[in-house]
Amino acid sequence: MPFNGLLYGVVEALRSLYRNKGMSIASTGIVVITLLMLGSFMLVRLNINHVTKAVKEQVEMVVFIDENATLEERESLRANLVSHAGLAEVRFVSKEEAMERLAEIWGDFVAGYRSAEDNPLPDSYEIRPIVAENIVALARELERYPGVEKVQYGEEEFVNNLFAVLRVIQLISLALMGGLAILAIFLISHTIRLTVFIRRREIMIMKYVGATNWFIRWPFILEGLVIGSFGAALPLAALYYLYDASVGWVVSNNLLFLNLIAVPSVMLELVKYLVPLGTGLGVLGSLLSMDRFVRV
Amino acid sequence: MPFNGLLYGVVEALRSLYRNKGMSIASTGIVVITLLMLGSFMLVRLNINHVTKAVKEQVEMVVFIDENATLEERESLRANLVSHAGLAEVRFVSKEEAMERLAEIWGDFVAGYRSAEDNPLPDSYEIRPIVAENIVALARELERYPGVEKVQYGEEEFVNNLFAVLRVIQLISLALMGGLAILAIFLISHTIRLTVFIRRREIMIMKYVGATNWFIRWPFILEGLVIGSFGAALPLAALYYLYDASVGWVVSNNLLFLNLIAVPSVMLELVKYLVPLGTGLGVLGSLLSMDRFVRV
Amino acid sequence: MIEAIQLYQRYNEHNSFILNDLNFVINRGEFVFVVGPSGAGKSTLLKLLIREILPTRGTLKVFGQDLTRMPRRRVPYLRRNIGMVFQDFRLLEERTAYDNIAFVMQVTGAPAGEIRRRVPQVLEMVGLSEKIWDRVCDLSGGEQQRIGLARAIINRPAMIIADEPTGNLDPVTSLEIMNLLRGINIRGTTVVVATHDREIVDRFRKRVIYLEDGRIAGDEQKGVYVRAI
Amino acid sequence: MIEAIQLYQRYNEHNSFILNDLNFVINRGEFVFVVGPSGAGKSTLLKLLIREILPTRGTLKVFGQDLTRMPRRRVPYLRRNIGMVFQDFRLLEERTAYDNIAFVMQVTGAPAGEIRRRVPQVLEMVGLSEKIWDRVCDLSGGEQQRIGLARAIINRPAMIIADEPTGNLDPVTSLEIMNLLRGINIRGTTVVVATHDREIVDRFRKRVIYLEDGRIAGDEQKGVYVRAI
Ligand SMILES: Nc1ncnc2c1ncn2[C@@H]1O[C@H](COP(=O)(O)OP(=O)(O)OP(=O)(O)O)[C@@H](O)[C@H]1O
Ligand SMILES: Nc1ncnc2c1ncn2[C@@H]1O[C@H](COP(=O)(O)OP(=O)(O)OP(=O)(O)O)[C@@H](O)[C@H]1O
Ligand SMILES: [Mg+2]
Ligand SMILES: [Mg+2]
Repeated sequence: MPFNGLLYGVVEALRSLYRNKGMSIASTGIVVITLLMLGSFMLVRLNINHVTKAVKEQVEMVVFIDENATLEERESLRANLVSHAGLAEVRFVSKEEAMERLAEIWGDFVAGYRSAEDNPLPDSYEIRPIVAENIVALARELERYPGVEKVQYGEEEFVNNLFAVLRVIQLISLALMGGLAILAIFLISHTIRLTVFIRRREIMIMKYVGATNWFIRWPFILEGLVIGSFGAALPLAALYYLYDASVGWVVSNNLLFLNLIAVPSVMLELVKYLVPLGTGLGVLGSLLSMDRFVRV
Repeated sequence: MPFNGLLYGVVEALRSLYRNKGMSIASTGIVVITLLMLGSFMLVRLNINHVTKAVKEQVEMVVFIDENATLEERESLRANLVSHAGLAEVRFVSKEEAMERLAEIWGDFVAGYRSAEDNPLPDSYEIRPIVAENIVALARELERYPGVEKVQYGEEEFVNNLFAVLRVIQLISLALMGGLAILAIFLISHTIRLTVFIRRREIMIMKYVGATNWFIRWPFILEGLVIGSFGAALPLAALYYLYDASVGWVVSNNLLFLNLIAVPSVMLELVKYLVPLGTGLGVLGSLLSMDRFVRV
Repeated sequence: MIEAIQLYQRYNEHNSFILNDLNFVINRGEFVFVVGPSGAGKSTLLKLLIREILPTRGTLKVFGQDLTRMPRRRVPYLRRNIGMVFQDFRLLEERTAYDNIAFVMQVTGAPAGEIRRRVPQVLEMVGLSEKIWDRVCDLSGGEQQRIGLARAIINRPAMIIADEPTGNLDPVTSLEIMNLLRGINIRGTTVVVATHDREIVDRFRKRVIYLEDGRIAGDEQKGVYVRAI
Repeated sequence: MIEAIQLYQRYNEHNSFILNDLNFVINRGEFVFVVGPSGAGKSTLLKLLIREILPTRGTLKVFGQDLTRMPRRRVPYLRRNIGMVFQDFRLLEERTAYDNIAFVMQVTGAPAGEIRRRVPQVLEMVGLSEKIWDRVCDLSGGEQQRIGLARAIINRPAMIIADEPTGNLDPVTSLEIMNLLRGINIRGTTVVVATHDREIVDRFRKRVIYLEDGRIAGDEQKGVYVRAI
């Protein structure tokens, strides 16, 4: 297409957006709302993933050492644990430290049992597996080590339930997210399709007086691009301010345990998905839905 | 309108739906997808509310009784707690029962301390407030009762955090839900508006040959009704099967702690919102967007 | 039947008047041609008669009712008493010839049997019996124009207004169509026709209103296309 | 310029042929009227010439190219060499007269200055200088028809095809418009006009192709509207 055609397309696209103000605003509005929903949902989902990972990292177990274990047994146990490929963290907790903690919970009620001679608690290792879901198998394995009295990891049922819940939450949020993404694709392309349909007469007349397909498509593509870009930029800006404010609120209320992902990395993720979705669909939608009318 | 007109409207609506198959399917599709999203989100949100309530119901505190409390003090404490308006549940836990529980957690390590004489644990009441958020104030109040050694309610920080998290989750889900609802309203009415816009010529011609406004509107209203009804019925059916299957899955996997709401009461809630939203918007959308073209 | 008193019309403030101080009366049962060069204001005048537009100034009475004072909800009933053939046809393009014509009977709540009987009758009158189930967009220009005429006459309205009803017809068909209108006129229906068809006007020798530049330049009984000066 | 050999056309399998075994040649620089009753197939024939539709059977050559074999992407270039006036106008209703005419120059990549110079020129030629910034939907029927003609001639195409170009025009304007086409024809452009305007055909005495029921019923040099039997 010669330069004249390109320029004509730009002018024509802008004029057409202005001429069909109502439609342009409505289309952009649909894209904005759709991507806003999708984006805020992505924010939530990213943070759910983040929290899930954090929760899994906190899954620990305790290896209690047999009171009668020999020094060699203790030493080989320590070496085994430290070099174990499946463990992310290994920490020794002496019987004294354990009693301290008990006292912290039960207070003075166990005060009488704090001296070393009376202390009924064993020495132990607190360990954290790399893959939280492996905890049951790991416990079985470690229990068979010499010098190990018992391996405890919270209630087995509780741990399993926790994983199940996390799986369900992830599944649901993934499903909703996938649904929203499909909705977004469907809506944006359908909106553009209707827009083109309303102008089918115009398109056909252009063909009848000798316009090439690309000459007709080009302004529509630009229009789709403008609608898609605005439709992606506005929700991104809105989400940026919203999320930034949320993080600020969390920090100022000392709710740091909520553990939100930092603003820049989240926004990067959003930009990566929303911009191509908005502009890509705008352009592709125009192209595909035009084909029918351009074939005359 | 005479009977003939009513009948004409029904026939005309059905024929028009058939004639504009593509458009009818697309419009219904948009309504279906929108309501499907909204509905599944309502399902999730209803269950989040349900779980939140359940979690709050599990917020408890323990009132430890002073070892040296007199019988009268113990009696008046019991009476006070039982008749307290802010408490939902009051249960006495003897020092023996407390020791049993400790043994359950710490196993044999506390075995030596189980005899009544050695038991260092106090008698206590486990109580549950009606409004979980009142727990801190309640604790302050109960601490001042005679015969009370101490009131404990998990870590204050933890409880506060828990409430904060629940508040945040509810807030987010409410926001997403409200957003989706607005999206639904916007989309459905906009879709109908475009549908009417495409047929504006038809509407105006009808006016020029002497049709009254209601004669023209009536088939559109019926069309909106059909689109809206299908658009509500399909997602309801889909959600019914989906949710029923989820509940079945939860039951068969013994994940009863997930505590899903029973199928009928959830569906009732969905029907209450989705059907009016679908049909109402279909009809209202038709009416409002037609006004412009009917005024000739 | 129709009475215009100091009738002015312009489409917007900045333009000059399209119709300028029109005064005329058309009585029940008359047959009137409205002629004049392209852009003279013929269509604008006819549009005023069915209240498609409202006059800017002046009085326009149709069937004794002042259109400028007619409430909006009465307009459909006015239009049902006027059969109008539009210059740009205004047919439902995607619908069949049958649907287009049946529609104006459905509007008045005519019984289904009556509709099924009448529609083929009027299609026969305009010579399009064969095209009854064709979609309007599949018809030739002249065929579409005749569908428009069939639609205008089916309800036996008290007045027929035709804007350029033979513009897309050959002379033979034109004459047939105009004879059809004359026949309807003889049975008492008022007929107003805007036309450029010199042959027809000269042959019919009916009343002719000459519009020029929005003014009435002449109004002759038994007139011909070119105004006697 | 145009060569039709055993040309057949029908719109669908069930119907009879709309065009039936047409054979004719139109040479460069000719001026040809196509006449015939409403529904004879005139518009169908003209639509074939710009490849709006493809013939069912037979060969149709325009500018020496066989339209039945022309790849789809060549069609726009064919149409740029033909200025077509459509029976139903096919204007962009919501756009100005200027936009409608400028568009066909933009299509060919004409420089902006050239466009700004030419558009008022052709509007002047069809007598619509004043309406240059009016939207097409605000123009009278005859004015729209003349916009269509202006659009057809602006690119100085090798051939002009006009379907009923004077159907909405008064006799005086009709003659002006036809004289304009004759002037263009004299400078070498081939002109094909489908018309019902007996006055014009009889006055011009050009070649006339008579279509009746889809067949060529006559083809006369210096013909008149009614075929000599
Ligand atoms: N909606 C409108 N807005 C502005 N101007 C208009 C509008 N409709 C018509 N006009 C102008 O009013 C004038 C008269 O138009 P009208 O359609 O009445 O002419 P006409 O006599 O019917 O002509 P024709 O024989 O070509 O149909 C024309 O110059 C036209 O441009
Ligand atoms: N798309 C179509 N599908 C089916 N039939 C059609 C189609 N277009 C035209 N016809 C039929 O073909 C016949 C010829 O149509 P055409 O438009 O060529 O006539 P015409 O000679 O131009 O008539 P007019 O003078 O009324 O414009 C008509 O009977 C018409 O009904
Ligand atoms: Mg007119
Ligand atoms: Mg034709």
